[in-house]
Amino acid sequence: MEIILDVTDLHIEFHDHDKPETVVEDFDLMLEKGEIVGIVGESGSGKSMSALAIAGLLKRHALTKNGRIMFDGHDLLTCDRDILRSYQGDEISMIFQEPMTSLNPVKKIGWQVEESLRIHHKDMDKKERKRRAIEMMTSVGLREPEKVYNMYPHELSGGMRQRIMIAAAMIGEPKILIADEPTTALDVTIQAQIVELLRKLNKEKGTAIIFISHDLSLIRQLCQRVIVMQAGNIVETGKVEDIFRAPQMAYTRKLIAAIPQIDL
Amino acid sequence: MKKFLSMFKKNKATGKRNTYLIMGTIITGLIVIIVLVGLFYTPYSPTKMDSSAKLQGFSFKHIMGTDHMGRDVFSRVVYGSRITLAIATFTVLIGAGLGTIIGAITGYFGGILDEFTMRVVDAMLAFPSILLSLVFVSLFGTGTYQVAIALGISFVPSFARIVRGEVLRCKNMDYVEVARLQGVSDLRIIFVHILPNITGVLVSTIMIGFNNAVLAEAGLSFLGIGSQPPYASLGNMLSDAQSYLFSRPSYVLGIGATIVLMVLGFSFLSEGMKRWK
Amino acid sequence: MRYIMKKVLSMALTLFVVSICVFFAFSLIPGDPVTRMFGTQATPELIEQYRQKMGLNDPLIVRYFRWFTSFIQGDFGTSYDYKVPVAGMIAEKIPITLTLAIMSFVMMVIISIPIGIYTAKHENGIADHILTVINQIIMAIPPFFSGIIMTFIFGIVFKLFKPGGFVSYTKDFWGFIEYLILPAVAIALPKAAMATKLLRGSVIDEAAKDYTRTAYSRGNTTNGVLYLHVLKNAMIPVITFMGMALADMVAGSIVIEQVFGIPGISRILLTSINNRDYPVVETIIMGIATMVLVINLLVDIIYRIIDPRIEVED
Amino acid sequence: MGSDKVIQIKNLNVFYKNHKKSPLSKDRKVHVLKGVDLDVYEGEILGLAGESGCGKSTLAKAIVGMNKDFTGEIIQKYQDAQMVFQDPYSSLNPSKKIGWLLAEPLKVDKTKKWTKEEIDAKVKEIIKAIGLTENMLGRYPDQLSGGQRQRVSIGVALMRSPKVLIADEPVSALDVTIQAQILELLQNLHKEYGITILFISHDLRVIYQICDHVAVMRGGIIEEYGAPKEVYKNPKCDYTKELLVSAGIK
Repeated sequence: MEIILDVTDLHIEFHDHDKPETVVEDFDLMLEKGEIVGIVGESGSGKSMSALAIAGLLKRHALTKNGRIMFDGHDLLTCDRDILRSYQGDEISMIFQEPMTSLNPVKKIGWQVEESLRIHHKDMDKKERKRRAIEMMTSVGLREPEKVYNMYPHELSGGMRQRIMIAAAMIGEPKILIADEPTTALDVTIQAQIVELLRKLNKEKGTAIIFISHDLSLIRQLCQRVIVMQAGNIVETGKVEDIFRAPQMAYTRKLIAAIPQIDL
Repeated sequence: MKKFLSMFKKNKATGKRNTYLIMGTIITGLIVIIVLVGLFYTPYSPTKMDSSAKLQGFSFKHIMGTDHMGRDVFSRVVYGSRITLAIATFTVLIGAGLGTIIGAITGYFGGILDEFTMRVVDAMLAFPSILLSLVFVSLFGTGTYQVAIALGISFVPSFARIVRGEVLRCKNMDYVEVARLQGVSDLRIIFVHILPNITGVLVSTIMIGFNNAVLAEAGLSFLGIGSQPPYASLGNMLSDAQSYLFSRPSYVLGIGATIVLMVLGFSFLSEGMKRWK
Repeated sequence: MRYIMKKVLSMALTLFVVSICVFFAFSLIPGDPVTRMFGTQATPELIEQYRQKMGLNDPLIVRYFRWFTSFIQGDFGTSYDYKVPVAGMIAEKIPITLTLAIMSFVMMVIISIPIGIYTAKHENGIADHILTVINQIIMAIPPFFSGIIMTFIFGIVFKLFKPGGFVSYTKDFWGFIEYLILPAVAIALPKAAMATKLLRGSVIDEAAKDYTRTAYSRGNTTNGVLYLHVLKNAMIPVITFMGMALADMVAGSIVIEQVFGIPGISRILLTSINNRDYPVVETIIMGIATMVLVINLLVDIIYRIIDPRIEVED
Repeated sequence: MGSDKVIQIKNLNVFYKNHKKSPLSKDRKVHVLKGVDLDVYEGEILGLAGESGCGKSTLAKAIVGMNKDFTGEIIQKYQDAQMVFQDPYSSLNPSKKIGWLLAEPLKVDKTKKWTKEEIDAKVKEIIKAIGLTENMLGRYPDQLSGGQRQRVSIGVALMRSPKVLIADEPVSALDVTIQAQILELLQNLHKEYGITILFISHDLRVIYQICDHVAVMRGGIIEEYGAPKEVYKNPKCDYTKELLVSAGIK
């Protein structure tokens, strides 16, 4: 298989305080085209930080980053800002935990869905952009996309907003979608729908997904491979089924044990 | 108090000092000390005229020079600062005292009383503060006490609004629900459970209150409203000094700088205290 | 449209309440207006005659409605001191005060928005630190003091304008505007400093919100995020402040008119307050109240345009 | 029957008034609970499952008397139900020390006058029961972790030894491993003090683990009730099925 993203020895350190604080240590990840990889861990495990680093969204001051994030022949950690930006939203997209706050409250939905096209495909005309936006909004399962196009975020429910986020992230048909706890803030039934949607988009468009969650059972439903993190370190990595069947490390066992077992 | 003192130390996490708080304390402290000393001693009597020494510039004898009647400007400034500070203190006491009680009670209980009070408060807040005090002054009269009361009342709405907002924020926290479930009385919830959580905001608001009160008092007395000559307050003196801008420009400086320093001290204190937890 | 109607209605209601407060407050003050008019010459017969004539013996409510109806018809009563209609007294003064306030407002907007954005963008840079300290100091300088200093520097040292040389707009419009520049600066400076501080803080707050991260994730440049996403959100609290500042500037010009010898409404207001010439005071207060409410209405409408969430909350 | 029911809810209806913002707009009433019938038996853990907005928190608030605006009947054997909330960060007063927070329920107790020694003894008993040490008493809430805070919240609720405890999503805001510890604590306290617990959660797995009965709510109505094992095996209504499938249980 083709490797599209290769992260090696990623090391992130914060300098907000007198003492530097290591939040991610020796993080490695090889992402194959079209696969879904899960990163699981509790709060403070460094899973979100790693994801933000890959997406190029960690703020540039008050922290140091070491290692390499190779994508398309460039190291995203050291490359020119313009090169990084040309990938963001076009080749690498991201969706976040809080659909309520991740959309700009004073901009129309359509404007936000189209944003990546406006930035990366400057020659595309307005009509075509709208056509694509409507198409994308339909394929993330929004009914009445024409109507939603002219609405504002506060008029939508949490589940619908997360669909909008996904539509906006997928509109440029990216190679990689990074999903940072995209269902944590949602109800279980909505959560299941979003997971189903991600699986569908992965299949149809061949987008590779990095799925970050604290919920191992959710990872089990969606991912092929999983990386278990604790306190900034990778504890264990491997195929999801292997890890559930025969966890190697004590921490992984503890995580699995924490899921209430149901024997019907 | 312990918390207050601890704010002067370096912040352990960031290694920074609270510069605003330190500067504010120094400036305000200095002014307060000079005013307090002025209760017992000033270099000259603030009302003693000396026709041989009219409109003199800065010198060691008269550090802020003399005015058009040959009075020592520094001594007069010390005296005027006392009046300004006294009125400001009175104003803030009325404003913060009534404002906190009104804001806490309406915010906590809500309902029609709250809606009505807030309509009145909003209407008053929409009015420019100097105009509001002018309205009250025209109702009560133009003396020192009247001005203090007028300013005090015009300060109530802003305190009430801020305290109400804070109380509303705390009221929706689960710990208030917990307290209610345990049968804690409403007054105990307001004063024992909620108020300690808003001291930071309150203290910072009080400092801003001093800042605004000094400005407002100086503005009113500049217009000739408030304490009357010969015991003039700072704004009044500045208005006098303006007439001599041609013959002795430095006359306005000592007085104006005192007002600016006084305001600056309080505004620095308020900035610094915003970091109070 | 329904939103605007609602706001206009609520504004009218507030104005009505304000008029009641003003009227009753001034009616309850001890002191009889007729005695006040004639001073020592007042005889009981004369007083009684005038009381009848002015309708002062009617119940308070009747007097209030008489006053209010004539007020909205543009009849503001007669000055006790000058024995002329109040309307005529203040008509020619209002444009002066209003021009001064609007000039100050424009200056505040022009100064504060670029500096606010710049300091927020370069948060914790050297320029930011210096400008923040300067800001803090400017906020502490009352307009009447900065006005005096400016009179000294530009009027006495550089002789760029003539202190006390006010020309009316009826005679020389540009000369009138020129004379108002320094007073307008004096009023605008502290407000501009406050607006700058508020905008800076607001931009920084908004920039820390989740949606800016989303905007970056789509490949926006820093400027793209700032101008396309953050600014509109950050302006929301600033607009409230600026609306209040405009109202404050009308009132603030009262003091500054004294400093620069501008014959606006301030002189009339102050003499009327000192002389207890209540019809004049009432009229000016009601006038300013109406203006404040109209400004609030405008702010509400601008709000509605910027922030789509408002409709739902109402 | 009857005597072993600690709470009987009969045809409970709750309306929420949408608070009007201006005198010109109309009041809107939202029907949140639509005729709920539910019995809570002495000594059991009853799970109340449902998604956000289904009315499960409203039901809890009506039981403890935080919302008195309802029609129908709530009969309680003991009038002492206490509540534990979801967010361990907002349910402890940040300006008070842990010791003060634990002592407060006794200081304001109207049924009994507690002496200082009695309060001290009870505080020490409870701090031990919730698995914390006495040196925590002098700390402020922000010096504690989320799990420790939730333990303190439970401790505060237990101070007056209530017979009924209502826990509103007590573990949803916590990490999974901490979640497991808090669930264990609740089970232990349940055994040790014999408290009846009404356990509200959106998580069907957690409910399965600790509850004797489960009631599934949706749109202000109880759709299904029974022992978790039975309900999960043979869900009668479609909604329960959908929930089970969504959670990956079926």
